[in-house]
Amino acid sequence: MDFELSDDQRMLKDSVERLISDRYGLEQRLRYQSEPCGWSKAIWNDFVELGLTMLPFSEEHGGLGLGGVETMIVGEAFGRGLVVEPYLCSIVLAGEAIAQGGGEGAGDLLGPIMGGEIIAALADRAEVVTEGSTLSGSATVVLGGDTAQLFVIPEGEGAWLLPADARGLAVRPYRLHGGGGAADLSLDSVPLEDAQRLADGAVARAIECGIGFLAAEATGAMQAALDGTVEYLKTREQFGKPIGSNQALQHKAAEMLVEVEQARSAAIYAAILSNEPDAAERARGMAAVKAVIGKTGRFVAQNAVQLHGGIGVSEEHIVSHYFRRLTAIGMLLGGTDMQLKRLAELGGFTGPEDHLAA
Amino acid sequence: MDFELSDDQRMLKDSVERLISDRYGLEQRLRYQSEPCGWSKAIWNDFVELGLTMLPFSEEHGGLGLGGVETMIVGEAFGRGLVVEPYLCSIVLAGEAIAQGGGEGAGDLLGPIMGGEIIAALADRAEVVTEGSTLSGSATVVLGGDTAQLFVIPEGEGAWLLPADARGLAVRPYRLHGGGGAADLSLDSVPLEDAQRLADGAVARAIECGIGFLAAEATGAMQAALDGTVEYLKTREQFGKPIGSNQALQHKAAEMLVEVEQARSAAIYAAILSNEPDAAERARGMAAVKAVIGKTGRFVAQNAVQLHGGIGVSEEHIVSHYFRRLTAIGMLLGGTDMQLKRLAELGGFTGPEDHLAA
Amino acid sequence: MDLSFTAEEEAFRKEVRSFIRENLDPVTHRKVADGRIPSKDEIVAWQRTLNARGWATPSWPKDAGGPGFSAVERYIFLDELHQAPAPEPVSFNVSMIGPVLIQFGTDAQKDRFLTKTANNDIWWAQGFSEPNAGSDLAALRTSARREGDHFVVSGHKIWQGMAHHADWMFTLVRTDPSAPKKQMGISFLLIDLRLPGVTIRPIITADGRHEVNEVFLDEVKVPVDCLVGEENKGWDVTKFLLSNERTGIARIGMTKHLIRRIKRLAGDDQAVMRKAAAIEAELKILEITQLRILDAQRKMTGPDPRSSVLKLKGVELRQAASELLLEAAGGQALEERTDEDPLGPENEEWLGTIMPNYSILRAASIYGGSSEVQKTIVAKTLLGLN
Amino acid sequence: MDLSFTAEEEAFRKEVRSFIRENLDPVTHRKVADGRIPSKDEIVAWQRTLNARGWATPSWPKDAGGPGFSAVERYIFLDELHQAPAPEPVSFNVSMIGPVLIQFGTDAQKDRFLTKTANNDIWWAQGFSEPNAGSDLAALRTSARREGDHFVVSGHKIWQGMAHHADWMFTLVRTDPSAPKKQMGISFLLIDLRLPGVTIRPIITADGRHEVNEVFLDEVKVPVDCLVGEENKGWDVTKFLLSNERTGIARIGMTKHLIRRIKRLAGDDQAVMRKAAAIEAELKILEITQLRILDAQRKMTGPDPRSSVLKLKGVELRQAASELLLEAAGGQALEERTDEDPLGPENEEWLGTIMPNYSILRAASIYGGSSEVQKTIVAKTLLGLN
Repeated sequence: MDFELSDDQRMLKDSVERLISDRYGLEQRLRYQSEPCGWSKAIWNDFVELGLTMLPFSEEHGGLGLGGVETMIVGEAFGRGLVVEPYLCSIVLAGEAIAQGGGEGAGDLLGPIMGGEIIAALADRAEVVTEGSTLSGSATVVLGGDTAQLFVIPEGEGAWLLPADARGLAVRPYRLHGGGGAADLSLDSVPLEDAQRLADGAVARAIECGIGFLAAEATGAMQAALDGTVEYLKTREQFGKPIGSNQALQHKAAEMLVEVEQARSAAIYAAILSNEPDAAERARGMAAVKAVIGKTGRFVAQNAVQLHGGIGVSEEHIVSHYFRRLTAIGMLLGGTDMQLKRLAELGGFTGPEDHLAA
Repeated sequence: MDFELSDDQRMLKDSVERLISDRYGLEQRLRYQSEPCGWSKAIWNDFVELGLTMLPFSEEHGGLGLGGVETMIVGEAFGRGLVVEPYLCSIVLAGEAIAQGGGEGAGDLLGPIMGGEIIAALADRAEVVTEGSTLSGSATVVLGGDTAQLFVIPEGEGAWLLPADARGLAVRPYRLHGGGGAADLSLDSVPLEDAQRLADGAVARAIECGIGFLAAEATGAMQAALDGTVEYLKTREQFGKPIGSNQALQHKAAEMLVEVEQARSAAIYAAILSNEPDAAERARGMAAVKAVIGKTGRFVAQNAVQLHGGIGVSEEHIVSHYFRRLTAIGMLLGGTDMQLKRLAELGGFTGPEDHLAA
Repeated sequence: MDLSFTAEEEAFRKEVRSFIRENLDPVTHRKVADGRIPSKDEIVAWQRTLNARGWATPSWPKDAGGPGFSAVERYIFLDELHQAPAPEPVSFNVSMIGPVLIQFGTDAQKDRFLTKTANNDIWWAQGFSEPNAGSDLAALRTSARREGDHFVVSGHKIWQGMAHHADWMFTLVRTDPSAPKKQMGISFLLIDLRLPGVTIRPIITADGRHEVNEVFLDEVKVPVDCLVGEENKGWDVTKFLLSNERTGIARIGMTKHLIRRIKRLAGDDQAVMRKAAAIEAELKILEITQLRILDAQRKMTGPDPRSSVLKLKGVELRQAASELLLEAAGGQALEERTDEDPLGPENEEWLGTIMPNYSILRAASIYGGSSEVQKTIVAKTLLGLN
Repeated sequence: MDLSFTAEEEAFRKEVRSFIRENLDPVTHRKVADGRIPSKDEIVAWQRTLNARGWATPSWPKDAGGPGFSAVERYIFLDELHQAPAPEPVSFNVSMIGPVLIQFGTDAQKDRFLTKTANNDIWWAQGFSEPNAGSDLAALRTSARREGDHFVVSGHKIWQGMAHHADWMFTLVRTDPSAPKKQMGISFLLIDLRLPGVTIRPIITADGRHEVNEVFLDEVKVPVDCLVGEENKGWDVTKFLLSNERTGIARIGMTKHLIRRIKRLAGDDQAVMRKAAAIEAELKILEITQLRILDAQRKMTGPDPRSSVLKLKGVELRQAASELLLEAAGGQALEERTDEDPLGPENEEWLGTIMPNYSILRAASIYGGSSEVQKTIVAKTLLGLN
């Protein structure tokens, strides 16, 4: 058991955090969001140059062969910065699905994704059916779908890879509350002959990686929201003293810290779980991670705003952005109730049997 | 709209409250509980003499013909005193079922119940079936069943009246956490020929009256628990000042007050609802009342103990008794989740339709 | 004890509902039902419609041009507006400055302002908060020095709701910086927002909307006849204003409207329906609490600390409903839309403002006395804890 | 970063589990699994069984007669006891006075007490709280005046857990009433409970049990060799004791045992199962928090305020589980039973103590530093709020 980062991991953490603190202030972020595609190509290139887009992929596929902990480091920094570039959708979700299920061709497919030239997206909420050799149906809220050139469309346990300009595929792009973009897809007899089929299980695995990344991102956002709240409590004065001298507010901040620590543990757990070979164990664990992230994120976001008072709901104050991003994170890739339902169906962690019987 | 008590109601309130404050201190209660039947025959006679046992029954049946508000007044005082005598089971539940469903014989049946000579009990959790002209099955946690001479056993929409010594009826009596007693019944081909049948709907109506009484009782207990807590906060000193000067504890007490006010509104609502002719309206309303009573009671009880610290869990301190009684009230006649499920099934108070359409 | 409304009250409720049904512009209605904010024109038009019926100023007495509603009628009227849902009459006009002018205004001020205020010919903004004076309102710094027939006002006000629609602002200024207590040197002033030296800057809120503003006052010359009440006695006026008109503070009708939307979106999701029932149960009981307090307030004067109970529980339930509505709407509610998006088909539930409204409704436990402030009021005044 | 235990640690876990399975008296096991409190004899017997294996004092170093467990082994050992479930070694002996004597005791005191303490030949009681000294422990009034070779002790202690089983009590007394700060005049004393002037009075708690007591001390003559540490320096000893041994403070294993019982009782009640999942999800994550803090504590000395995080969330989840267990058991859990009732059939779930245990578990957020105290610690030490 060891919770320390390795030297390499610490170096990665330093460089990502430096990039975010240098290049990702609230005003800079606003500028990036006002670019035509809703994010900054320049920052995206920085991510590519720093190797972040190659990070989780195996060396065989041309990646860096790093794992859950490294992805967590990136996610936490991105959460603090409220990064809007399509890392989650293209690298963590679609990229991972291709890496897991793309077979021998995966390396070739991943090349331009890792290179940042192609943005890919995974339609985790697709409802599609094959009819002969065509695919029809729809998908809502496809993360990153607004700027993606390549879609992973789950069907059955596997998935289809479709280019954004495939015949019969209509893309309705939009921006999302909390940052980033998405699209609704409608598929009308899209021909599958040229499409690539991804192997069974790849999408499930990718979504687990996505949950892990969201957990890290949420942790970064929550920690930043807590830090900002504590700073505000110490500096904002009313009735001639810092509002942080109010015991009721101190206790609320303490409750926030407890939940932030839980979120951090959830992110770490997810990072470690990504190496877990037992699929049932991963499924249970990721359901717990997402449920806890949803609940803690809701609590921390709401209380950060409450303790900030009026300015907490102002667009000009970053806490309102953390609030919205944390709300969105709670809803993406399956909300809290859905995850708890799933965890209950999977039997939970502790069975009804006597412990000594095991 | 008028929330004032009438002069008669105020007189009733005064006399019941005086009886409780004179005769129902914590030590006196302990003495009553240590009597063989678990409650005081002397106090029971006082209730009879005060007319409380005749209170809800029509003048035609020999009662006082009073209603929900008067029952609420009694319930609230009993809640403050943590009364253990079998008023709820014999008068409010079984008595009401007989009054509603006993037809022409109801007056004769109610005579000895109002006179306090016979204790009756309603098996609200009975699972029984008729086989020919006999009744078989079981019932758990029959309130007051430990000392009852007469049982109301629901079957279908109606019910059967059985004497406690009926052939084939076995009674396992016990005491309940939070005060009072109960019994589990087991019925093995109990002959029905001499048994009285109560009309359909009588039991449902009686259980609604029971919920109303529990709401009032809970309100009395919650108000007393809050009063005691505030008194403790003002007098208990730590670190050289009253603990009630801690803002965090002040806020917790304020939250308790909000819930106590809600409980009081629930009790009032139940009192008024008891005259509501529309059965669906009553069913919805009573489900809401019981759900709110369960939730507020849990919150107030837990926080009253928490704010008392160690002595809050001591048998010698009355707050621990309020805690237990409120916990029990939450579980009797259908717990919070069951009531919410029922309320949802009944469609709730507000339909999905536009308000202006109505 | 009797919870039922009189036949007259029931008839009044029906009358209000019919009036709304027949007179509320369908587009305005759709917008409010969708959770959008109507345009200034739509709000003004509706207030004038109400005013023509004599209902624009529900809390004003008859001799001040109001309808002379009883407390119960006022409650019923607001509840019907909230449930319809229809826009409320602009509260800055109707619930804030109107009653203040009726109580403290000179005859000249009443003549000049009341009729126009009721008809929304003047739209008022509230100029109380400052960057360093929020909960601690008396810490305000905006200064007004007397020069002949004018006050010369300089300062920085914040959180002026709808000030970009407004013509005038009622505001608090410090006229005696040397007063022994900070509450003692404050005056209550009416400021024409077209005066030189007034700058209004929008604040965009977490819902993406422009609803609130900052107002900068730079040597603004305000005629002395715009002083309400006595000079340096503005705190009394303020206390009156803040304690006034708590009817409907629980906003139960608005929460009911959210429940309706939840039920439309939930379909057969039993978990959501169960949670809706939990909110509804408490809401039904809160309605009784509301009526109880209303009944008690009829028999008393001055502020009632139990209004804090209504605010606390009312906000809790409204925020819970908005959160559940977001849950019922699911991921698709994350799509960014604006109030200006075209109205969709009549029967399609508009998801566009569910997330913004959930976000901005967090402020309901902040403004008008935060939940923390309300709990302190309850603890001190109702429980005697100090 | 690696969450997995080493092969040795995994083997140790198996060894502990096997040992419990093979050596824990079945009746004692049934009682703890049922949520009953075993008898004194059963608790002592189990501690002696553990002691024979060298495991009765998991936090003691090897040279003091302990097993010399690593922090991780200590955690695993306690977790297995909690999950089994088996009685913990008596904490007054093992986690409180033992480490104090090892740190502050004279050689004579160590020789006299340590071995007997480990084997439960002496059962210790804790004599800290007084009626007016709870959270504010330093306000204690019990006095000890020096008379030759003795302290003469008089006072009133309260909440002595299991003192009716105890032979000795470690306690705090005021030896210098004139000290400038109240913390400065306190000494740490060991008192033989058989001495004249000692009276123990039971306190019955909300679970109907006799677990805690009051101890009255009336001119009790305590030999000076029973002073631990220096005279008037008892506060240092106390701080050491209170900050010591926070392993397992989250009691995760105990909550897991409650979850098992909930699942057995829930049957196919999906609502209960969903709520169980909500507790389990947080509990699983709290386990990671526990391990993170354990890992960090290995590298530091002195008290760690993050223990407060574990206590807060651990208690919250344990109380939630006990509440859900009550819900799963339903109305039949209201039947009054006692720990002394005969054991039922092997596979029948014992409902008798579910309600008492729910009630008494409310005290888990009160004793050992209430949740309010823990939040203040977190706010001050981890967030720097004052």
